[in-house]
Amino acid sequence: MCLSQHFWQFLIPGITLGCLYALIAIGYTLVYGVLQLINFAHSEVFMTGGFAGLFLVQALVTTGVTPHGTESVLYVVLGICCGAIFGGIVAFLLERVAYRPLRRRNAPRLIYLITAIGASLFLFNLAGKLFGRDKVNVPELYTNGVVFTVFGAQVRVQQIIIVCTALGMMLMLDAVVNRTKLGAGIRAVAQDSQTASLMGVNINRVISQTFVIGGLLGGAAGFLFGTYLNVHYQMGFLPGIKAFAAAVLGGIGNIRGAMIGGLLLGIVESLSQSCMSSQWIDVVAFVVLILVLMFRPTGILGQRLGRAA
Amino acid sequence: MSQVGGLPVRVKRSRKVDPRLVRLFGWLVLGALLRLMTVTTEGTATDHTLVLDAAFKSTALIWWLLGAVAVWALTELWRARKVGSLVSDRTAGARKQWRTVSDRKLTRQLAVLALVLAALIIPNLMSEFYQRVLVDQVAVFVLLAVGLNVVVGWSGLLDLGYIAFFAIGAYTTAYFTGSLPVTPGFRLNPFVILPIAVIVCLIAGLLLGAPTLRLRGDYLAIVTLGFHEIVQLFLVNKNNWTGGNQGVSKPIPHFSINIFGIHYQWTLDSMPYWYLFMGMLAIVVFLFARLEHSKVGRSWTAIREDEVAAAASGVPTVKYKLMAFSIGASTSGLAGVLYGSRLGYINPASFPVVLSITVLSYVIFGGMGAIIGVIAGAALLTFLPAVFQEQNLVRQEDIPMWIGAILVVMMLFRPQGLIPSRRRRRELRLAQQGIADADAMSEAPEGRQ
Amino acid sequence: MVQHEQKGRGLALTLQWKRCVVHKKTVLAAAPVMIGALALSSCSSSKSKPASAGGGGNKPSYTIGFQGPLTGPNAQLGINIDNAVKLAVAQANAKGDLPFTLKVAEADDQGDPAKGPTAAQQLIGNSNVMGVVGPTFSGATKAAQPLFTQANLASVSASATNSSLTDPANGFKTFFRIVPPDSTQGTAAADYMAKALKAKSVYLIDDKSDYGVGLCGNIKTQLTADGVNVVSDSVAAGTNDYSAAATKVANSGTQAMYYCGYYADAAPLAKALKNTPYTGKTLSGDGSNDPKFISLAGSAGEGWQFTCPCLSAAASTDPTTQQFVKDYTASANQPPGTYSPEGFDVANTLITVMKPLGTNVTRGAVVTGLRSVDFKGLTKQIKFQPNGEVTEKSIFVYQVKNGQITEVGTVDKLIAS
Amino acid sequence: MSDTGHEPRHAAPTPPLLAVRAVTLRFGGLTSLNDVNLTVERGAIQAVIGPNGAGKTSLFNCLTGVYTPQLGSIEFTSDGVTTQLVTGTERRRRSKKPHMVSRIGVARTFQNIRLFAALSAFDNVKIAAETRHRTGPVGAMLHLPNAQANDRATDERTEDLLDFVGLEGVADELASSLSYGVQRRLEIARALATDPQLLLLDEPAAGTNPTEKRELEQLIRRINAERDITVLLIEHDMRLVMSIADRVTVLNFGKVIAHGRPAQVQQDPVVVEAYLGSADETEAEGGEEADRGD
Repeated sequence: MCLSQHFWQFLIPGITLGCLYALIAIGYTLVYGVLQLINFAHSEVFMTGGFAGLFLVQALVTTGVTPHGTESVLYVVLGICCGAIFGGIVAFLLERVAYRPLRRRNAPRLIYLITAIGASLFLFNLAGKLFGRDKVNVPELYTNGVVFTVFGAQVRVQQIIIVCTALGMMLMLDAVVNRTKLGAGIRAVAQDSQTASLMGVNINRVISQTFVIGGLLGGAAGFLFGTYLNVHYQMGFLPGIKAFAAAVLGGIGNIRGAMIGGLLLGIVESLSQSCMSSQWIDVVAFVVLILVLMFRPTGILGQRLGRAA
Repeated sequence: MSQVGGLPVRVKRSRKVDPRLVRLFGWLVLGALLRLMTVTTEGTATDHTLVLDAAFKSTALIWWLLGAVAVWALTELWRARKVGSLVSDRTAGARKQWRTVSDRKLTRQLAVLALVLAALIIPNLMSEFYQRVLVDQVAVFVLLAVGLNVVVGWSGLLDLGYIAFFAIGAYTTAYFTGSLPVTPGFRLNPFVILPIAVIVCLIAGLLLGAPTLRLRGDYLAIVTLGFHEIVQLFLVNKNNWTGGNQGVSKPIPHFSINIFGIHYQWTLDSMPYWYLFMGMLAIVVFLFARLEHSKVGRSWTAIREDEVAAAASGVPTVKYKLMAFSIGASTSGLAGVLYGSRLGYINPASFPVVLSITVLSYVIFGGMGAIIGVIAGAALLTFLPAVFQEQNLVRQEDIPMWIGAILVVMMLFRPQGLIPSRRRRRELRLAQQGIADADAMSEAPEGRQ
Repeated sequence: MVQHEQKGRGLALTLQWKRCVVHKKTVLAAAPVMIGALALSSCSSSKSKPASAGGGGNKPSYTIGFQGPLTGPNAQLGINIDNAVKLAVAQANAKGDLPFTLKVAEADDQGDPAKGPTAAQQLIGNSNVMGVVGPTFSGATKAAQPLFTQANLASVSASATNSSLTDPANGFKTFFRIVPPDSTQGTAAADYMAKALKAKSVYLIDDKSDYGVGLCGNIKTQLTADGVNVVSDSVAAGTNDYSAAATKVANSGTQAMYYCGYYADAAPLAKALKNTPYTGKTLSGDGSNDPKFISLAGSAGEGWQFTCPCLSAAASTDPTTQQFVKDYTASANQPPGTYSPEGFDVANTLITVMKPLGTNVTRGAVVTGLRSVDFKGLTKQIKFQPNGEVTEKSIFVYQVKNGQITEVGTVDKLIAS
Repeated sequence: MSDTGHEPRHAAPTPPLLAVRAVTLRFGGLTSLNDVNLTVERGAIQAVIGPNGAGKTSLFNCLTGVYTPQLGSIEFTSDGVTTQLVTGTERRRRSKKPHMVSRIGVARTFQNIRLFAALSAFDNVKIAAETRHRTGPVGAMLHLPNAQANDRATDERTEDLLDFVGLEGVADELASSLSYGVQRRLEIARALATDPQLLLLDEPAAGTNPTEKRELEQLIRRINAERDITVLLIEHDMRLVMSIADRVTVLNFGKVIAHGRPAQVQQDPVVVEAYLGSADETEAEGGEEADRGD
């Protein structure tokens, strides 16, 4: 009953949020695919993207003036690119500095996880120290007007930008993974890294590339998230966990699964708000996670990056 | 398979840069990073370059960089002269001797005795502030770390919701002492609540672990993290049960003894609580040490080293993992009772998610798997920040950052920790050679299709 | 000022270290590094005796303590008060008519109840501390106050507004505060919405914090008494996405929305509300009454109103207050924020109580003195009821206009007009 | 179990100790075992041979609950009690968990030795030996008399087993520091410690030298004769197989292509063809992976 009343009004923010979750979830799923590792520090990649994009647009946009037209488009594109680039850089460094030495040492997975958690703790607290611990508002880059309404629910410019960008990036990624040599390498390593290395695949390079791709998407998502809500040094934590839940929901290691899982989780989360008090919203993701683990641990689409559907 | 086969073989020879230069660059970056980390100002939401300016436009940066160069030069010299191997050759005899001495039962017993005496006597000489730090921080976290060691160090699982059980223990105390908005209608002495909290946390641990541990061990990390969030939300949102963010509605009473004509009441004073904590710690350590060298401890080792072989040898792997997880949880609950009663006032903010990671870092820092190392690690890492606080040396809020850095550095350079257990060190070395596993994170050895 | 004190302390520490060589030896026998660190502090145990005067010529030296968050996510509120305390002490010392020299000792509790007792102990352990400004937050106050009471050390808060703090059942015998409790603000805010804004229905959102829940609870009680329809919701502080909550507000069709929480969450809520067709009044409490609300919310913050038991120094026309703004800005490098004037008043109240005691200031005497103090501060006439509550309780209303927080007036006057 | 008295070696009416019926195991599109039938009589020494990738280790993994086959049934009968190792419906099948399989009396060794490398030889065996006891964490922590007694009994049994396989001298050495042949024997001792009725040996002679091979052959015979344990082994070394096995089953591409007495099987043209047709007869280096097939 609760769902019927304002269904569309909750669905649209849900889709928006779901797209962002999907972008982050891809980062988790890619790394999990090739390394069988939950990259806890991915949430910090996301956070970095948010800050990088923020600083760029802060430098570009004069305070108090909302740009419009092509100017807006330019700023949004630049912000996304900047977020993506810095996300990619952090992901790359993370792999280089923290994970590669461990891999060389053939460290147990426990050690990887602890390193990832330590790196995450370090990064977000460093960001807090550098940029302050208050939420920061991303300057308005466009007039966030209503574009059209669906069954009484308003759809705004911002939501359209986020959904379109996210979908575009996901389509691109899908093409890259399934059609290019780079994607073939990733899939090969995901399937069986030993065999892949025997076949002449440079495992280290593929892993680096995987991290960077995940970082690009995560960083871009960070910026989009910043324009939608806020930028904050701890902004990565909850979306990070939720995105991981989304990746498991879709089938960890499966890219399309991560997309679907993210979208689904965003929608479920938003819709459940119409039925219950907002205070319990963060529980939804975890309940979904535990239910999936209990009843269908392989997720909706099944696991394994290499075994494409 | 076909994708792999279809890939072209590309062997690219990378241009070699002198590794010494690479290392110099690394040291310089590290120096700059350390400079950034030690800046005493903090950024604000409006001025994003404040800290960068403070860090990089001051002369201190030069000292840090010079320091980095000096360290680099020393290490290069060390490498060139092969001082490392020389030293290790020279000291081989002494080290062996030390090992035989330190391995002797008498030596170990003496060391433990010395530690116990030190723990009993030295706090009496300290100021009240440090006594309070010892009880509120050191004792609590040492107890927590010893419990987490069972999960992380012995069974090789990662529990990031450990503090959730701590909260459950503390709130159980609050409930049974009638300090919450909902009361049981009777009031119990915290001593009576100790076993209750242990059982409550044991059951909570079983309920959480059972669906998760049937699957991969590494999911446990994220599920426990989620569990912590749920517990936290529950404490915050269920105002009419828990008091929400306002915390307990009445102070939690202190411990007291009132049997056989003996009356004793613990108060705000620190020392009596210190002895109580040390007593509890002694009991827990004694029991856990026995556990380690029992069938249960050996089974955990077997699971850690090779889960498939352990299962094939008849070790019920899921059961033992679950056992470790719930024993850890109940220790956390036990600590929660002591903590709640000691502080008198608790609210959900006392149990943040980051605290679980902090306790984890104590375990890692001290040496996973070795009780004595874990105790030392937790004691050191809780005591030092208090000293820093008192002397205004480090900004309090930077401490999580340092803890993160310590975690990464330890994992990269000394994963076995400060005072590692011999077995653990061996495992990590063997894992390096690709022989053993050293954790229980892999897929459960059953039900694969 | 603070740095000087640190240096002095460091010196005392090294001296003490030499004095306890005996301990040092026993410690070395016990070997481990950990114990070494323990010993370091054991030697510092007797370090702060009043005799170790130092800086103040032949005058004795006393210290006013400050407890509150100086670091961490809630630091700004603590810093606002701390700066004011430092300013008050500097001015009092500069005047030269004090029979003693004053210092400030800071104890950072990060606004965290778990750290409250340790911070309090830090001040209690310093036997020079005769009175404490703070704790800043109610939770930390609850955790720390038993210790202050035991030490018979007065703690006067400039900002802890939780109603239950002055409940005699708690036994917080040395606790005072110069801000009225949430119940006063809640009642006033409710009356303002019902009578001045003439709202028929009000949407209340609390942030699940100690402060927010208490405030909204009081507002709800009074609104119901005033015959106003109330819809309640809760969104935990730190939530990122307020769009669903905003949607619910818009759907409710209420004429006013009151947010009980801090600016860090009020701002995103404001932004989210702006994206909905909501047209009602938007209000919040003292926790959101901060310039940072405007910088965070941007244009979405325009028109928001705040109720606050606090005096906004910047908006005041009183010459003493304007002088305070000038001095504060000069010494702290930032304009005074929320509760800065109150912090200034608390410090001056303590100084007023201590001054007639001359060179025989004791903690007990300060507590006794506070019970009978009658002092004209910046914000109000300061006089305490027996339970530690201040007698004068006026609630101000502020509004965001053209990106500035401006004073609208006191609730009483606004209702009357 | 071993002291329940002698049963006749081939009692006709009693069901076989192990019966594998029409077992099919697939990984994705790859069929690892295809309609495999196999029976093992109590007291026998039986061998499974076949070229690399034929599905031998997969068969062992199905028997011990590591893999769940999609079709077929596996029954284990001891003391007149029959246990289904694979249960469930067509769609949702479950196999007995590895430790349960071990408990009902099936022990195994691994193709690529899987010892607890950082533990002593003694502890390696002890861990398996004490799984039969019911000591829980409480008993262990409090040193309850029952737990103490169990511990002493286990120590004795462990020493006994180390003596039996001839490793009494290396009890305190680290498993990883032992030579290959010794590790093999230690693994067998660990398997024996679970008190099995059926012992599955996965290429026990791989990587051992001729002397060790001879000792191994004797050990297997002694296990069979003295301890009354049925042995099913995978082996590449034909000489060893021919000399100790009563029956031989030949697998190729997941199918049973021959079954019978060693001499019979050796002559079978299908078998000869399978072996000659397969690319290499050398030992597999890839370990289990080679058989898993993906």
